[in-house]
Amino acid sequence: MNTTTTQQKAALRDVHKDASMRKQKAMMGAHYDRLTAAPQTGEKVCSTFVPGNLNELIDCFGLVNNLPEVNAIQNGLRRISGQYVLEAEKIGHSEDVCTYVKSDIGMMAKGNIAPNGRPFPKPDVLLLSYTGCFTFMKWFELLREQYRCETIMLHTPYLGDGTVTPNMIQYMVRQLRDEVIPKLERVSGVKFDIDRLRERLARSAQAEDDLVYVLRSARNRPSPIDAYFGGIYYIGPIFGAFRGSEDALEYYRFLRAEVDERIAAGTGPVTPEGDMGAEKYRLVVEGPPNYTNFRQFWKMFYDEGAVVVASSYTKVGGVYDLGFRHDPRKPLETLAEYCLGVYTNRSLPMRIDMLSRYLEEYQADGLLINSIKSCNSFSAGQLLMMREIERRTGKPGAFIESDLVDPRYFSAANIKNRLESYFQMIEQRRSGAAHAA
Amino acid sequence: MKTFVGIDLGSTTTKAVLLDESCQVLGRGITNSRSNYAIATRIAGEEARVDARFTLFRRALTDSGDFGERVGEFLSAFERFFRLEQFIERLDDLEHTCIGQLKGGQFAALEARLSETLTETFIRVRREAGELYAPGGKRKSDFFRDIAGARFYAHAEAVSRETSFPYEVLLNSYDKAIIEVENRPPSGDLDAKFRRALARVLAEDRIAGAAAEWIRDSIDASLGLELEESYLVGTGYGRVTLPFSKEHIRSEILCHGLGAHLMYPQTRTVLDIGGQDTKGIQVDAEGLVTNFQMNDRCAAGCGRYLGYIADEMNMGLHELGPMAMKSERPVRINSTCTVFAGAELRDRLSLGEKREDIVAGLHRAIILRAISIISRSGGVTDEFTFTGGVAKNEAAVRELRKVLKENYGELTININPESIYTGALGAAEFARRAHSDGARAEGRA
Amino acid sequence: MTVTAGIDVGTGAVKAVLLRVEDGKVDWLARSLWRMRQRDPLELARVAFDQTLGEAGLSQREVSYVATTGEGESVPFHTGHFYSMTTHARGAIHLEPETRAVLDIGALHGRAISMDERGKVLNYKMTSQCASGSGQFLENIARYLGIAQDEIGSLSERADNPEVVSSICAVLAETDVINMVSRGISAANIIKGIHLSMASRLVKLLKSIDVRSGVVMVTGGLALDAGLIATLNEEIGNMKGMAATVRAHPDSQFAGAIGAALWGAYRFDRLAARGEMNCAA
Amino acid sequence: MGASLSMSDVATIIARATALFEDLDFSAAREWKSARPERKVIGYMPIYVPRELIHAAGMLPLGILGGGDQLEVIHGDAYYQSYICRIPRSTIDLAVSGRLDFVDGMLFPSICDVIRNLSGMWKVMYPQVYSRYFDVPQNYCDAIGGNYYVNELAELREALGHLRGAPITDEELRGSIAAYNDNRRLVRQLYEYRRAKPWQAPATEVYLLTRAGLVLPVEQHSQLIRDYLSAAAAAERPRLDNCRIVLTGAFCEQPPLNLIKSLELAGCYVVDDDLLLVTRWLSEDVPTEGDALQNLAHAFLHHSESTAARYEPDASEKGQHLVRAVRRAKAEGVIFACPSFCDPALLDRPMLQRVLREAGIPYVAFKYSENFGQMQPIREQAGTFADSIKLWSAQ
Ligand SMILES: Nc1ncnc2c1ncn2[C@@H]1O[C@H](COP(=O)(O)OP(=O)(O)O)[C@@H](O)[C@H]1O
Ligand SMILES: Nc1ncnc2c1ncn2[C@@H]1O[C@H](COP(=O)(O)OP(=O)(O)O)[C@@H](O)[C@H]1O
Ligand code: SF4
Ligand code: SF4
Ligand code: SF4
Repeated sequence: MNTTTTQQKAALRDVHKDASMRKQKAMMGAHYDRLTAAPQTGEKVCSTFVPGNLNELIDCFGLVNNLPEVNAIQNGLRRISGQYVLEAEKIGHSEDVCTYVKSDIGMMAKGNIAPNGRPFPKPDVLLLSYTGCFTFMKWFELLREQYRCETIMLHTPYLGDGTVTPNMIQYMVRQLRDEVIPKLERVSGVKFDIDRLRERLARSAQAEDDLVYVLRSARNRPSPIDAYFGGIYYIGPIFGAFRGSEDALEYYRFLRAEVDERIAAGTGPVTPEGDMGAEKYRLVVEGPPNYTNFRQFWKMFYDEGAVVVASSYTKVGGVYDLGFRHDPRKPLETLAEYCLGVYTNRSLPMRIDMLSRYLEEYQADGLLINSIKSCNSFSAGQLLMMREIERRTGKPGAFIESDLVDPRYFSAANIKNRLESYFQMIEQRRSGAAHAA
Repeated sequence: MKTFVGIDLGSTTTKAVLLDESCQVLGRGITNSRSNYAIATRIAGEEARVDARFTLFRRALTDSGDFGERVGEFLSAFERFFRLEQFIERLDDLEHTCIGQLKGGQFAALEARLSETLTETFIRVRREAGELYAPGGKRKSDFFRDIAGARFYAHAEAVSRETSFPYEVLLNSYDKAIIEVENRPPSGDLDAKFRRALARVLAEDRIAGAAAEWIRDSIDASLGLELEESYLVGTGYGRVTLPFSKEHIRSEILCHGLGAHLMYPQTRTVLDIGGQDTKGIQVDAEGLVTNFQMNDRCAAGCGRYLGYIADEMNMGLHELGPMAMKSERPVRINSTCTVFAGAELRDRLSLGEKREDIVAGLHRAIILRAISIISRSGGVTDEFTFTGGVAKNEAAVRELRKVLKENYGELTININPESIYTGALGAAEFARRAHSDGARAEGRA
Repeated sequence: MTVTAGIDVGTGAVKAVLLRVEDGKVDWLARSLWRMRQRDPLELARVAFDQTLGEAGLSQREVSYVATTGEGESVPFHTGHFYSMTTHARGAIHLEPETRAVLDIGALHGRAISMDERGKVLNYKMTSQCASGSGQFLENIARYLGIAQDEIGSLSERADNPEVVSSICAVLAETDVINMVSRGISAANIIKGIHLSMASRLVKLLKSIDVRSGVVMVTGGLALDAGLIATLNEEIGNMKGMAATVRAHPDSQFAGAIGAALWGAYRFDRLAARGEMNCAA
Repeated sequence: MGASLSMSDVATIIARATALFEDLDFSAAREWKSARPERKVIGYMPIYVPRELIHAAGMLPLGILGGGDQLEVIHGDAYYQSYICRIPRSTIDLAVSGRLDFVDGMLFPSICDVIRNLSGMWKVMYPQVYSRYFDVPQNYCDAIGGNYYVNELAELREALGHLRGAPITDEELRGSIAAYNDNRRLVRQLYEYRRAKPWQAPATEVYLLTRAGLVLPVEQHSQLIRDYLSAAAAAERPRLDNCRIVLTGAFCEQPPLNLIKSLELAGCYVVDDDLLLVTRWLSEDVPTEGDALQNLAHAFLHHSESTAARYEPDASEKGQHLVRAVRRAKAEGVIFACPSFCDPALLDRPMLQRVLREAGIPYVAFKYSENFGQMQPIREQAGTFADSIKLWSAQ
């Protein structure tokens, strides 16, 4: 290592970066192609959600996983969600409700076109893995009305008291065994094979190890990753249609190597405008991002030297950094535990604990909450969370408001105003502390 | 001498504060905000420098024990004469602008008669200018627009009745001219105006001989002091379009927090209700902002709300508070949408509710809305400071005190007569600190 | 033969009409309009009604049905009350039989109503609580600009480069306007800008209740604003898939009162037929 | 808990119910509690909790439904953004302002993410008060969801027993089930009476009476309804030329009383509604014989009301409960009145509207919040709806 020149190092880094990015892009592209080709290939399609995504199980039956939330994100990033939301409102949906749903409904009304330009196939089954959000239930009732296809409810009890009880596990395992699996068998025509499931779960666990390694790398100073804006890319494969696949294994291996490079080189995260400048502020972020103005939003951070070292959004499809791994030895129990443990299924006190811990462990300067208008599951109670975390850690919190995929609720001037004040406040506190010292 | 300037470009008014090196306020200036922020900044700055002169005069005159007791009285007379000078000057400007407009343009047809009527109106306004600035004279506001406007309207109505010239046309002509005049910074030689005013006050007070000589010298010496603008910081609603570079800009939240801290070092919660926004700010013992919240995209319950109510009832803004104070049983009102305020008022009147009770209810509604913003910023902690234009309204203040007492117990509530300058004060202090940090950095380098 | 009265108690004005209905033929006997100007609406309703009676030379006993609409539910001498969307739809059809939709633009709310050829309301929608783009807003700005109400229309038509008001909130929009004035934007261009933003909102409202073609009648006080009507038509012209024509009628402001009177006549006949009503109120 | 003295005229009964409704300090519940040292009060939010268990522990179940339009919300906004409905913020305000300081426990039913998260907030803010998110199964199979629910009930039963210091006996539980069976029967009777003669039982009165059931001991409430039913029958009231509508969407945050009043003023008789569902959630008597928890679970799975917070496993059944309600009440239309920002109600609405369209039932929709004051647009929309039914229905 000592002998490599800076140039070589840079080249190496580029190669590695390209490897993981290119890989993810190719994976996504191939997935959308497979999905939209389903009517021709005869493959069957299962729609489900990110939190509580039972990808390993779905894959066991040879079903193609379609995630409406991910489609909404794609439409947000491509700035077409706004018109879909309006379309849904025109059909009679209220202005007040979750815009993920409306983006999906609006997209259907406008031809249901996937990012590759071809129409999405009609799902053969809706797997209503009802985890962490009541809106999911209404969403799939609405889709069921459109598609008139089989709908399977998997009810995940909420961790209201902060613990997973045997009653919960038993309830979920029974649902899986007696309802979900038989129905999936019926829809797919494939017999359930528990060993196939075990195989996939084992691969999941390995990729999860690598993901956790990557997320934890933000403990370094400077942090080699941005655990929110960059983190959204890192979780893509594992939260989406790839958990348990060989592709995912490979992706996370690449990613891990790439991050190691950056740690060794002492460089910060890569932003859309290249390497980030000096790291001035380290933040923990709670809440989903805004997708319609993603670049602009991110820029407000890296322009000021702010890097996110930990975030809760990168835990919505599974919380792995607190120890949970998919366990091939108890396949159904592990799926139940996974669903029960996703971030949005955790009670407020659990979320407060987790974020407080992040603030300490990642040596962050403060907590930023991006409160999403659409999402009651995340947003209701965030103001209390902020105050409680401030009280516990003594670190300042800040609160901004936007929406996931509705551009009407992204007020750049307002957010910028708040962020600037917040950064100036952190700065002032530091110099105040320095003065006092 | 070194001075540090803070400019707060509000949605309705622009404020400037001038600080000296020891963080003492030298002067304050205010003007209406216009679309042209550069001009508003200049005018407010100019006003603050005028005000600073008076501070310097006071310092010069108090240095001598002889004059002692009478300094205050003398200076206020001095200032009145100076303001009168300024007023007359701007009135002349206004008249010229009004008449100047007549060339061609929309008034051409009426030109001759309009010109006569205008001249007559201005003669009458000028005639009573002295009274306006006499000791104890009642002026409707500090703004030329309002003072001149009120008198102009009154006289124009009389004149138009006498000459049966259409009143509307006179108003139109005024409305157009005032905007132009307002956008011109105070012109002419300030020093000359100070000296003219000084001559008048000396004459009136019958001060002559050595005493007069000494005063003249002291004033001259003060006028000789150059007010060097060492650093300027801008803040406020117009911040994004401010005519300053980035390092000269601070967020209005931080400025309000710091400004309130400077006025009342024990302040922990700050409420600011301006024309179009309401802010709730929490500060620590150093005046650093720890949390804040402000209204977003909706002007419900802000200062302008009172404006709508006043318009609806055909009253002056400053008359609303006193009317609400008469109420014993405020009506309960939930909606604070500024635009529906009038409808709500009419609705309630038609239900037979008393005017003062409704108006009092509306004041309470504003305060409740403000409290909800404060709540969102983290609640209320002793001491509490109320700033912004609405802090001038006694009924709003009464409701605020009531609500705070009912819900948070006894608190110290600070309301400063100069509270409208809170943001500018904070900005000026930031300027002072930036300057000394810069100097320190240079020293180290 | 039935003589009926329609009284429309609005937020800005009280309108009253007296009609004679015979075998589907309608004669207009009298009308009356009183601006509210902070007076008691119920008293004005009485005044307006009395004025129509006087004009027609009738006594109250000769009126079979007194129908109120608008905010007239508590007018003490009414026989029945109909809600304004019901009455505006009916009134508009009477004024112009081709009408299939109504835009009622009052001081605070805008309403879009679609109906069939008999005046049966099929669908309707009101602007939401937020008051931006209401008549009141236009009135405030006109007052600020020193423009008389009946000048608004012709002024708007003279605009050459309208300046669009973007704020969603009327208060914030007001600041925009003040800034425009000081930037030297002409009153015509400002007014037209406001017309444009109102029109865009109103046309969306029409679209949301699926009105795409046919005659749309503007009722209410703003029907008199020719500039707004023109702007509405431009806005529709610019919208894909919209082919409606917006019109106003010189008696548009009376549409509610007329509709009320006509429904009163209809209801009277039906109730009389059922024997539930045999004399005037 | 003896029954209260019976009251004979409608005005007196309604005055009592109104006083209970307007009392933001819950004086009646406070008095009940202070009468005996061992008494405890358990608060609960919409839509449903098994009140029988609380009652069996000798405690008073207290329905908490926000602050209505008379509460000045001072602290609540510190906890909620502007795009979240009102009920949790005014509920927090009730708590922060000390109005719930006598409540010994809180149950937060499974209705939506907002109430769910409120349960966690309670744990953070009031760690010394017993509180629980009361989850219910969305799986309606006895062996799966039923089994889960029985266990949940058992946990609650144990916790409540622990709270009072002695386990709840089967005997107590059976007694409570009987008391609530009686109460539900009476509430249903009240609704039936209104369906038959809506002019005799105005919507505001029925609402106030039902609402009293959320703060009174069940026996007293049952007596109150009995009294009302006989008092109402004794006095004939004028029948108006109104149309008949079913009100839906208001199952959680409560509309202001003025809104309900405005509907009637605008010419609508409310002949059925989904207000205060907890009082009639179980549509059949729960057997008092056999295993009480099994019985409650069975009733919950197979005989409970349908609402947006419940998953409808059968696609063809979606919305049919509303059609049945309309038919049963001979209603001429449906009014959707949903709280602003209420995801469950507002997301369900388009599906229900489709079902109504297919069934040829007219409807109209608007939103409200508990402190909403502008009734004129409501009257206008409801009134136009009533007009169109009145003018066109008989043709
Ligand atoms: N004398 C007064 N009485 C009552 N209200 C006043 C008075 N003076 C100003 N205000 C209110 O203050 C508001 C302007 O406050 P200000 O703090 O200057 O606002 P901004 O900073 O937004 O320009 C006005 O809208 C008005 O309602
Ligand atoms: N000639 C006119 N040109 C433009 N607007 C007008 C004119 N006459 C009345 N208006 C507007 O019409 C509104 C009142 O209309 P109206 O239908 O009577 O309202 P409402 O029924 O709510 O009382 C007012 O806002 C007023 O500004
Ligand atoms: S409410 Fe939140 S978690 Fe639920 S679907 Fe919407 S964005 Fe997703
Ligand atoms: S019109 Fe009223 S409710 Fe709408 S944004 Fe303005 S102040 Fe707010
Ligand atoms: S009103 Fe709706 S969103 Fe609000 S708590 Fe109730 S069910 Fe949830």
